[in-house]
Amino acid sequence: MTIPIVPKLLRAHLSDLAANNARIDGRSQWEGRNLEVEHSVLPRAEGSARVRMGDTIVLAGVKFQIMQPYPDRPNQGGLMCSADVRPIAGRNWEAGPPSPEAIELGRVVDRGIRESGCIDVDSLCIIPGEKAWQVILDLFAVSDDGNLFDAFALAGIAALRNATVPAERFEVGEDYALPVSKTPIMCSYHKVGGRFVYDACSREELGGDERIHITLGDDDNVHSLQKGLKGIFSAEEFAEIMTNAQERTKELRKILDSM
Amino acid sequence: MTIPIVPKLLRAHLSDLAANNARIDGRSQWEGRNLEVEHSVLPRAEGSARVRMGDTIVLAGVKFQIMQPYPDRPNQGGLMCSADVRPIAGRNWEAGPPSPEAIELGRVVDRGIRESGCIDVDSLCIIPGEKAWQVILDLFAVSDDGNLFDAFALAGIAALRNATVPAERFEVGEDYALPVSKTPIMCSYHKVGGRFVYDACSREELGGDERIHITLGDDDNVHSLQKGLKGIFSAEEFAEIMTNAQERTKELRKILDSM
Amino acid sequence: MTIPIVPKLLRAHLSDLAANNARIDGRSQWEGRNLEVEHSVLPRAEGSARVRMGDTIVLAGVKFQIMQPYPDRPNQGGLMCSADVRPIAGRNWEAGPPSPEAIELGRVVDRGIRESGCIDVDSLCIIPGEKAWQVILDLFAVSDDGNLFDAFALAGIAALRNATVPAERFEVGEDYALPVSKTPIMCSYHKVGGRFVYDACSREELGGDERIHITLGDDDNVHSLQKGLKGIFSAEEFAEIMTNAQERTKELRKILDSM
Amino acid sequence: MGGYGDVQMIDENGLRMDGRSPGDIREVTIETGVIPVADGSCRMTWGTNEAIVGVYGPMEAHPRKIQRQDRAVLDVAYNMAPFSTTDRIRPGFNRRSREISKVTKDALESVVLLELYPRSKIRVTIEILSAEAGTRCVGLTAASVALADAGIPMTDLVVSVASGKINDVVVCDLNKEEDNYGEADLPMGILPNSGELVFLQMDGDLSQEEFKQAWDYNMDAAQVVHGLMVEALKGGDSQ
Amino acid sequence: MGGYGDVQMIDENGLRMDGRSPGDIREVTIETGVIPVADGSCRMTWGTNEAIVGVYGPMEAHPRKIQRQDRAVLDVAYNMAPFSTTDRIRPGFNRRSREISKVTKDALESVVLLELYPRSKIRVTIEILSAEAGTRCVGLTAASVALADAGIPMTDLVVSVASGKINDVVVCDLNKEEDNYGEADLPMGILPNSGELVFLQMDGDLSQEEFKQAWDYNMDAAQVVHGLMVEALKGGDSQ
Amino acid sequence: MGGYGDVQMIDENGLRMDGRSPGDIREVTIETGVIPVADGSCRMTWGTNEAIVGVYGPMEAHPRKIQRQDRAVLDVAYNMAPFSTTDRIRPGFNRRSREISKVTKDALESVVLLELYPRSKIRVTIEILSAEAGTRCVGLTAASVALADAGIPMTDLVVSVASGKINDVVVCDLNKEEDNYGEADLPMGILPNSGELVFLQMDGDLSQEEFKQAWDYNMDAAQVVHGLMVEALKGGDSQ
Repeated sequence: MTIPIVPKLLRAHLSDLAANNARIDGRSQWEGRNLEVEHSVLPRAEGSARVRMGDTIVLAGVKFQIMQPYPDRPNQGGLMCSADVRPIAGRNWEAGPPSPEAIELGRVVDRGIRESGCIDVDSLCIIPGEKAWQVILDLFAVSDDGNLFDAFALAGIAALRNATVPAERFEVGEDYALPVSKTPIMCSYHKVGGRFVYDACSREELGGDERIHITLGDDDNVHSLQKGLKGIFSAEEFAEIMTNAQERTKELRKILDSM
Repeated sequence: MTIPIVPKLLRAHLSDLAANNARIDGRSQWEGRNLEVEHSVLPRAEGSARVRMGDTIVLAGVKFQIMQPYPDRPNQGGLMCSADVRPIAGRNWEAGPPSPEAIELGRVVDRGIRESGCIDVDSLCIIPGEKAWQVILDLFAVSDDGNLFDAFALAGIAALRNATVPAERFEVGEDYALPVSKTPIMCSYHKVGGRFVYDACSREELGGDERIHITLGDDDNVHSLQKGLKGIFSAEEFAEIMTNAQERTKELRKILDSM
Repeated sequence: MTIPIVPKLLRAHLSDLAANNARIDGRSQWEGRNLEVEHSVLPRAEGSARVRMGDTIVLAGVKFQIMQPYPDRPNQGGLMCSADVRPIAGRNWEAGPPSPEAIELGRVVDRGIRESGCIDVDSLCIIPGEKAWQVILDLFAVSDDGNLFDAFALAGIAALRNATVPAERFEVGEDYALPVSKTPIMCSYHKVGGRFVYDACSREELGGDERIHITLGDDDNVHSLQKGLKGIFSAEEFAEIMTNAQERTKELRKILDSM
Repeated sequence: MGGYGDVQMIDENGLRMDGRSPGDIREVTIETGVIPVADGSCRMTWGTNEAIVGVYGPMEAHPRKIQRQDRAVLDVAYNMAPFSTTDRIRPGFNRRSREISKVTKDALESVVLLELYPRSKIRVTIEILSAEAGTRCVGLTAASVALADAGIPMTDLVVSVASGKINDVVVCDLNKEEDNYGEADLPMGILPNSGELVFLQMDGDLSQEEFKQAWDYNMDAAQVVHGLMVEALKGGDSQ
Repeated sequence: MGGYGDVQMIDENGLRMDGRSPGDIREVTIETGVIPVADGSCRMTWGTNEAIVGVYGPMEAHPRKIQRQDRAVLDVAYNMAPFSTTDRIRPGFNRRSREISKVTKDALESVVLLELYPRSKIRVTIEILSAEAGTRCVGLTAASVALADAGIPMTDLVVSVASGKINDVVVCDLNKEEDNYGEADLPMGILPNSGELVFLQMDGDLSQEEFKQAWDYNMDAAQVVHGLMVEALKGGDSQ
Repeated sequence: MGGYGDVQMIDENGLRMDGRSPGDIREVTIETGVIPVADGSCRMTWGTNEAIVGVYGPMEAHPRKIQRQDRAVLDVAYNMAPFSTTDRIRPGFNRRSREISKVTKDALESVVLLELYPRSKIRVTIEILSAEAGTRCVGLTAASVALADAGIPMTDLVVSVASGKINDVVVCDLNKEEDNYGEADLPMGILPNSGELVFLQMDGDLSQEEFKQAWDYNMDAAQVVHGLMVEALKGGDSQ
């Protein structure tokens, strides 16, 4: 992606706001934007979800392929997670091979889902050593107004929970719901005006410093962490974020469970 | 390819000529350039042709490979058509991955030949489900003075009609002539100075607007159409071109048949 | 790699030195830099060597893979030689796809080793038509102060002579030393200040003209030659170089044999 | 085209498998302003096809070597999302998408008043989220709506429709099965006010008479879709 | 993380297979000035890991479009040599290496005084010659030594260490077997003087209590390694 | 080189399978002006080899960063057409072609008076249409004719010939079978007026005596081919 030059005025403005415990769009420090989650939005996908957080909109689609298990893991299928941010999502995203930013985005979201063990890869085996399901989760950004990380992660797990294994089409049995045993949730924090805030919008990202991404599981277990961008943070700052993430992930998990 | 800046003077000159029903190289509106077609010009190809239209020169070579048929079409071989315009052919063509212009060129020529059904892909089967012939038609530009489309298409069908299936070399029987049941012919028209002309030369391409490519079969059936470049045309203009293409394709087919 | 602009002053200085039969670092015309060769320097490689010639430092590592022999050579394994010069080795080397300079470097070193027949590819067969060893020699530049060619070639043959075939790990028998029946040695000459010198340093390369690379085998047989860069040389110049190479390769072979 | 084999797709009453008459098009819905961060956008469904288009610009054209002194450059990309088809599509370079991007660009350049914005760039990104035959037409049509939504001046909207042939019968707006087993496909890009064309492709096998019939179907369908486009741009979404 | 299965990696005395206690790190050696043609360099071994880092610059940043008016740009590449692992690594593009390059760059930019060198470039190349779990930590630590060796001003050195979990026990500095069968990995990049962080990743499964233990192990280990770094930079090599 | 096995390629009279004596070259034809739109061109057949070369320039060198203040840059590409060999060649990147392009460029730069055209570019494209051993020699020789045809000043033409060894006998100008089963190949690029060299490669196994014989064959053959080149450039095509 194009890295825009950060206007000094924006940074100064964000600092002033932070000094008054305020944010550029009127939210409080730990407040997220309006959230909408929808299921089954993509007719050709075996599972799908659409997440809107403020003006950030993303889609997630699940497809299945039949793969040959790796020789050393004859009873296991696979999970592949691919995140593509194409130029439609914002004026700074450009066509071409994936930028370091896009690669990091995809890998961080992938790890949060994969490491939680929410998909039991042993359950994806069809015929040991011969055939297994490969689950492919494709994340697609429609509109990037900041914090694509959390939107992708939420849409991703929602789409997996929505997915049907297309066994009939592949002539290997009857269709069934993909078993998803856990619900990992990512929360991202961005340092803006010298303090961390939850769910930064794009102007906060533009005038901010480092980001921290935390994925927690059903029992508050940590599944994935990532610090991105230039910046230094203290153990105390991190502890405060982690505490907030424990609350926030529970709220978001409830929203998914209620669907 | 490099897109040259179009000199306004050239456009004005072409408009003046058109107003007087004249063309920059003295031809009339529907007149093609001098045409030469030769067979068997490439010693390592199983079929080949060389076409010269004025100062535009192209080669076509046919090679064969053995492929495994696709599971859903166990009795079919394949036809692949690849058009490469390398820097040898003109100062505006550059090395590197194929430009959008080169991709369009290859695909339009490919469709004209493929959609005519001139190669019966069922006849390419050797052992159902196991072995079939893949016919590879490679088009190569030697000198680009305009209208590579028609030159490629003509060289392509001529090379196919000239091809021998190398069954002996692959140890699957005796060599035989590749069956080519139809003779699709492409005619291309370029809007120059406000009106369409047949077989534009490179200066007409440079100072012209949109192009239309028409591929007709033995019974005047339409097999492929393509409008290229910026420009607007009317139903009446198209009807006039289509009428001309019906005449011209018959003449060109006769030339091939007489060889 | 970035091609630095050659300062005219450097060329003039090198000419003056040559006129006085001197070199920029005090060596005589046919004198090489201090040489160190070490074995078994890479813990994860099956054979390895480190060569230091003055401030030029390179590594060579040997790995093995199991391949299926080519249908027309069912009793043969393979040898692959890959030379990568990454940006760590000097400020003019850049990341990205291999430059023409890096490609030439790898191919010239590869030919010298391959063409000597020092690795008997028939001895690499495990099960005829099914399994054979592929020997992969990776050359890696740590510090480029000139003449990577000779350093790579020497490290390469030293690493091969140091290699153990990891048959146990691949469960196809017991480990054994890779048989290396010959010891090809490359000597490179660079025209600097109008005359050829042996083992040019980077400043001599920068201000010099053409290079000649000669690989000789145990009986002075010629296995590989390459002239690189712009420049013209005479039969007499070449004869002088060839004579020197016959002496020098013997000295270097002795060093390897004494290890 | 796939060639037809023995699949019967027109019933004894002359109706198609989805109940349409030969000249009917599938259901079309159009929505604008669907990408909050874009300067203009459009979501269009057409049968089970779904396309979204985002328009950014006019904005600075960089690197400078792509700038044109006398007009804006139009950057058009057509892409199919990985989950848009039954078999997943691998992201990356694709000759088909490159060609469709080029002919779509050629069509849009014919109507956008590029000379109003010298040295700038207008970027149009077409994403197919769900594909069911005719995606290039849906993409081009939606792109012209998104450009209008962005306030970019054009001489006319572009309406793109394809007719084709199944079981030797010419029909309008092929659906997926018809496209798989059909014998020809004729997509056109039509200026609804003048009936002129900015886009034309065709492959398959059509006699001169069949070709004329397919052409006429496209012309008529363009008027229908044009009505929906105007309505969507006026205010409320059109369905 | 690989998940643990039945592999027992802690004995009845609480010791690990290589004899270490849970909080112990492997042997570390540090050497500077190992690349004669570079402006700064470092060779670091850590267990069977071996990394070399070369620093070039500050030098002219070209092409000009990458220049920044107010600071130097830092170009960081992490790469694994083909012979660095049991199975040879094919050279070329690799998403894992790209991500590690990016987070390493993010960490180093947090300490290098880039604003002292406007319009210039500093290039840091990290090459893993031998890999045995924890290469990103070794690479980042060695890079900060190489930058110091090149005389580039920094607010502090960066020490990177990873702790993890095996057989439900939190341990410091996983070796290869522990990494293969372990249940979590928490690499951190620590400023030894302030205890602040510039780098943090984690994957696997750690309870909040386990996470705290792993964090503390890393903090303690950072002090140990920092001592060796200072010694290596002062003069004689450290081992 | 392929190594010889049991294939006997020299008969009892010392003649080769195609009837040539050891020092003979295959039939050569040269034609200029074969690409109407190019500034200079050459078509050369040599046995069953066929190469065409197109020269464009001197022309503007862009982007500007490739310009040299004191001379022209020479852009040389060698490529084998897909239909030039028994098994079709897939288009695209190829290390062999890149290396041949580079050494051909190095050879031509040694004779072209580049300093006459500062800041400009001369582009030389060599296409092998039919390959039968020795294509790099045919390409380099034809390129020097095409440059002369374009009127680019050179200090001398370049003639390139390869000798080799089959069945332990040194022979000139290997054909395809000889190349497949031969034991060595020595291509040289010779300035016919001075006998100096601008191009030299070799692979295989030659004793010092064999090497001397191969060298001499190349020198003699270069004079023969040079005669044909001069004739072709003078006027009528040479065959």
